[in-house]
Amino acid sequence: MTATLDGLRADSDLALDLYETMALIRRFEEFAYRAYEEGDISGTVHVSIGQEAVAAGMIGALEDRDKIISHHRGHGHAIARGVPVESLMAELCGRSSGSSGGKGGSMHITDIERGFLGTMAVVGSAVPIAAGVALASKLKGAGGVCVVFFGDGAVNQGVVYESFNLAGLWSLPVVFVCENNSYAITMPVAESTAGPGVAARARAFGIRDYVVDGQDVLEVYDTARRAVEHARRGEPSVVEALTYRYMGHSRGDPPHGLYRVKEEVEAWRQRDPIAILAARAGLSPAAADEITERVEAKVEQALAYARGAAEPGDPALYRDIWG
Amino acid sequence: MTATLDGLRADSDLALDLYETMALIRRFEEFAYRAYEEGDISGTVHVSIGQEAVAAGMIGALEDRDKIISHHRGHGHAIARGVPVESLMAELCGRSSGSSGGKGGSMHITDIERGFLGTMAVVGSAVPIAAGVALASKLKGAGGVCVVFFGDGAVNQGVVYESFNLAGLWSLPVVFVCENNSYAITMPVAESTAGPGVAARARAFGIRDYVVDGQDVLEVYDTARRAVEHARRGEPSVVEALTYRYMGHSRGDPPHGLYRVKEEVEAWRQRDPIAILAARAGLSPAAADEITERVEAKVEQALAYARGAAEPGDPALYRDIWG
Amino acid sequence: MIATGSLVEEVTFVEAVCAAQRDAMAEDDSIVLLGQDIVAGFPFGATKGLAEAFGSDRVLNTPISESATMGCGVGAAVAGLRPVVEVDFAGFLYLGLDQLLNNAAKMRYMSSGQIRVPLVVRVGQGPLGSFAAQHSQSLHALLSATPGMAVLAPSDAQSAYDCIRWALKQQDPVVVCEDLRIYRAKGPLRRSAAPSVGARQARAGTDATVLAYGAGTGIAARAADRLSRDGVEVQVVDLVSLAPLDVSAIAVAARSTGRVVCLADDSPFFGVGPTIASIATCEAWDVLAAPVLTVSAKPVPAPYSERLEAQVYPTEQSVEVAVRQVVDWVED
Amino acid sequence: MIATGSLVEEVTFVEAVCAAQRDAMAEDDSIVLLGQDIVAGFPFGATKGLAEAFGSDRVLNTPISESATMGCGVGAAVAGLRPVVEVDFAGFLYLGLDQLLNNAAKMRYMSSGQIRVPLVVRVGQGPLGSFAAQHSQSLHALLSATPGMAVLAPSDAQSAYDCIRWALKQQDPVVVCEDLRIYRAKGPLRRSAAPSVGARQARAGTDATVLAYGAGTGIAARAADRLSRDGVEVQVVDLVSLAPLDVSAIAVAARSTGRVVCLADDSPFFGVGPTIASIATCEAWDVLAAPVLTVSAKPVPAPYSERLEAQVYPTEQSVEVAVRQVVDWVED
Ligand SMILES: Cc1ncc(C[n+]2csc(CCOP(=O)(O)OP(=O)(O)O)c2C)c(N)n1
Ligand SMILES: Cc1ncc(C[n+]2csc(CCOP(=O)(O)OP(=O)(O)O)c2C)c(N)n1
Ligand SMILES: [Mg+2]
Ligand SMILES: [Mg+2]
Repeated sequence: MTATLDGLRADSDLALDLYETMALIRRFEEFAYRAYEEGDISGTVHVSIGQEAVAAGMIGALEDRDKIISHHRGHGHAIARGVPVESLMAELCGRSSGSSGGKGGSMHITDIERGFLGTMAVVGSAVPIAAGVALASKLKGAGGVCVVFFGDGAVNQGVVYESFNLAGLWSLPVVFVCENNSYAITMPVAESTAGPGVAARARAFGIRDYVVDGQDVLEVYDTARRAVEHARRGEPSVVEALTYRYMGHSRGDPPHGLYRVKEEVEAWRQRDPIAILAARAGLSPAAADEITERVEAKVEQALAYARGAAEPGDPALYRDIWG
Repeated sequence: MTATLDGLRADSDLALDLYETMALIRRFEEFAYRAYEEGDISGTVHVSIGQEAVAAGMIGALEDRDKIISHHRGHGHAIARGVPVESLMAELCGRSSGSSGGKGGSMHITDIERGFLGTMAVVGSAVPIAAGVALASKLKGAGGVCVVFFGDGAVNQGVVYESFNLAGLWSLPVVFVCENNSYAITMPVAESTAGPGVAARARAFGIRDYVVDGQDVLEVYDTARRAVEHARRGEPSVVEALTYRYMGHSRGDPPHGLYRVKEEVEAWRQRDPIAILAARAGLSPAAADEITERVEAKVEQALAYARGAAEPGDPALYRDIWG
Repeated sequence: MIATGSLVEEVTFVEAVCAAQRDAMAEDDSIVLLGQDIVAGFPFGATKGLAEAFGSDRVLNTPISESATMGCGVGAAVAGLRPVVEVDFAGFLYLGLDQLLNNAAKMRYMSSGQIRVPLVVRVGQGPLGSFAAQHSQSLHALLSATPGMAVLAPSDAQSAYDCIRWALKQQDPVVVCEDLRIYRAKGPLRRSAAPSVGARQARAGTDATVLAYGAGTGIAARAADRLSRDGVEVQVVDLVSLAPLDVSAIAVAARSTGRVVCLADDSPFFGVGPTIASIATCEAWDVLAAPVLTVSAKPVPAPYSERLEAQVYPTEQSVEVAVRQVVDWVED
Repeated sequence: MIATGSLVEEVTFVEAVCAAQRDAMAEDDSIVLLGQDIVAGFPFGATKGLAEAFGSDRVLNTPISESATMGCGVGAAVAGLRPVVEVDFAGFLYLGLDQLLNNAAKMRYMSSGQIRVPLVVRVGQGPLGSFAAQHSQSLHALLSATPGMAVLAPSDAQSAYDCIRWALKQQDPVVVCEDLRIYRAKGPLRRSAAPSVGARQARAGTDATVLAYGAGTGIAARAADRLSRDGVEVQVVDLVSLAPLDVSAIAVAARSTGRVVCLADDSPFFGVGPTIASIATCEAWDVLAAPVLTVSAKPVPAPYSERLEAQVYPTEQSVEVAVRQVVDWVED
């Protein structure tokens, strides 16, 4: 647990694990995107292609007793936590065997057994819930940490600062992860966020802050370990991971043209987290290919499974409301 | 306009003005408190006795075109802006000739002619309104600044930071004045506010910050001038004025005993803003007495007027709702 | 632990609220309280002495951050505590509605039952007397319109105690609407650990039915006493629970007299009254001898002036007038 | 400037929303728009091209700060602008309710008329199709229950245009509830600078009356067409304005047939339906041939599953069933 970043780079089991997680997220979302276009998925989907290192690195550093809450762009977090891609894809397809029984969809993924407490679609709204989960952990002496993911757009919701303040006041075991993918829909960070950014803001609310290259999964993992360790001791923090979404904001949106140029997207694609890890960890092309094929098969199978699964029956409409 | 603080101290007209304003606020609230106890005023009253220098100094530095918004503890701000004590007392007594026609009361004072846009009783809720008023001023090129007052308790309402962010992003002509009187009802600042405080928080949101001794009216005035001048040029700021309320939170609450000790109150009373100004500006006892008598007569007359004034007639119930 | 069951005490509504929390906390370690100034028991005494009794881990003063406080309550509930979030005036509750209505009320459904949110929210409702528009609001209807929550409106000390004890045994969110006007009203209290909270007949009568809740129950009962002097016997039903609504209790009560008045505290437009009235009308249609009338507050923001405010809310007189109207109704 | 008055175009609802803002902005310099991604016209095109036409001082992209954005709208309105705040989904509106309901709706009253708040809020309502519980809500009732605001629910492109033009001429807050389901529905549009927005008869009929608003008007009209094939002629009244409610229009419509169905989009408990139904019942009591029925949404959080969601909201069929019920009603 005290390995240095260099030590981590030399840990090939870790690298293989993280690689597989990222590859699985990537393939899952590529398939999901296509499945949306083909009409298997309704509503909307927000994919995190390009951001996989944040999910894999942060969640890779957690223990079983830890909890996770996420937001509208949450497939990657669920997959990194081990939510089976079958039940995830089934959820996106609105099936009763989906992770939320088909009643949540892409924006509301829950897997209580894995400590994946849900994804909230109202921007910023998950953040205070994490403070509450951490409060429960603290008062029960359970030792668990709660990690909550949100975007750069969420950093202008006031409740985020109210939550930082509570975390600081009460020394809550919580890590607030800002996935700064440079845009909130069409709004670049500079047009939405005054001042030096969320990390400096966190400091002003009395909690720790980390800024990390979100395309380097080992760096994310390393930071996550430290942040989580501190949180477990009652020192909450913000981790700001600098990253980028390759695709449009949600299904159907153009990846570039309206609010950013193609060149910018291309430049970020040069810093692809999956390729970076392969290079840094010295993964052989053969090993990489083997993983890619394996996860592709998994996702294909998940989609086939989801397509064949049953939709919720009528009684589900009135189930699980109250009492 | 470019006088130094020392220069200000030598300006006896200014000192007399500020002295009279503070004395008038003090007497008004002493009378109001008693009038509440005697049943002339219903609901509740929050007095700012001990905090007069913040109102007098900040508002003394404003021009006619500037606007003010305040909160539940707002009598002092209204008086400093020149709202006649008759109409203010009449409002507290629920009279139709009160500044809000008897429909607002102590917590909802408005005097549109004097740019006193209202006091909001929901903690923190006035703050974004000030940003909006400043936006209007900016877009209309009117040159006016908006000043909003709130307490140390309000600095944990998220909307305050959303507002700082808007002010910073859009370079709004607004000054956010935090009247840090050390407590929010029973909560000392240290138990409600993590980190270094609202001034540091403001910096993290990209706006200027000032911390000022709220018991020294000339220091407040001097800071106000600078903050307002910057705001007029599109550089918003927070001014945190360190002060103290001598009385309980609202009518009936004990001044000490439950959450603070008598000695603390006494120590602050040694730093009384009215006495400090008299000393610093070398005001003669005779001059001070003359002012005290004058404002006392004014307030007495205001109360007599309010007692005799008419309550709103039935049609007022349905007036001014919509359309 | 305090003996429950047998002893009858005379307490105020707010003392009953405090006692309910105290008794429940003594029984259930997972209950924690979150709110402003609750360690000191400010402003109304609803938590007086609880910090001393249960320690500062279980009675948490919060900053003035209604939104995060509510969200923190949601998260703590999700993770196995039973938080009680106190909101002193309904007007402040707007700040917590995203957390309450988007999250607490929907997480169980959106997760197909994986998540449960045993959150209790106590919120002061209605006027306190010249507190003006922002501090004098009744939000029962908007809360009750949201599927996924129970909404209770106790009418006296006993009912307040029972509602809170009951709420603290549920697995899903419960909002207890505490009418500020009756906070100081005294009544008998018998403490029971497992009370039920259904609609109940507060007064028997055969000439007309008044359907009420919260402070309205007492108003209706007093109006009924006045009417009784003139020989008009009014049944008063205290609904207690607005969500879920006991439709069959409304039906039985409405059908038993065929003349019905619904009493509510909020606007006649989209307030509580019309829903109760519609249900009563449909359920008793064939036996109704008069249209179901609703007595509501005037649709105005609450004015500060005592004189004006006195005209806003239903009174014994306005209930009496409405009852006479349905009793004297003659179909042409 | 675009010619108004004569030309009839065929546009979608959301194009009409955009056109109304464009035409109003061209006439009135004080109108500014505030909202997320509105410079790009995201997500629905309601502001497409307006930043290009009027500049970035009048079309302001906001951060995701619903509360401060609404408060900023309030302040700007108080200080002489006419802000339009866009909220894409009703579920996000909770975040702005303190500003909207505590401040915008009450400041005029609390100041006895010194303050006016000509704020227009445009909010997407209802389901968009498998957007799940947080994104599929209808908050008309809670908005309309608050004195101090007008609440409009346009039913088609023309009505959307008229409502927004009208709203931008008022001196007090107006919320325009835009039904997301009909955003892409096309209809004729005749641009008029000074439209009125009262209740209107959308279809004539003598056998029964359906009272509807928003997307419900179209549903009711289609149900009426189906019923007409069987010889049942249904009058459809589009209420358009939920606050203020046109009580006399409801009375006239209800009395003209004596058989009434109210169509609403939200919960049968404390949603819009019961208020309309209560008014219709009381106003038409002596001529009612059947109880006034309400067709509402199912009282459930919106499920993601298409299959389940299809069962939640009123349809032509459910309206048809209710109309047949009142038409065939026999008193015993
Ligand atoms: C309170 C709220 N306002 C607006 C939206 C609409 N919306 C959905 S995602 C999004 C952008 C979020 O940006 P960011 O937080 O950076 O996350 P990203 O989408 O980039 O992952 C917006 C505005 C919402 N869901 N909730
Ligand atoms: C949103 C909200 N929550 C709670 C309250 C109740 N309340 C009224 S004043 C107050 C304390 C405010 O403290 P501070 O901001 O420091 O101002 P001060 O009273 O010290 O002047 C509280 C909690 C309120 N009015 N609004
Ligand atoms: Mg982003
Ligand atoms: Mg204070």
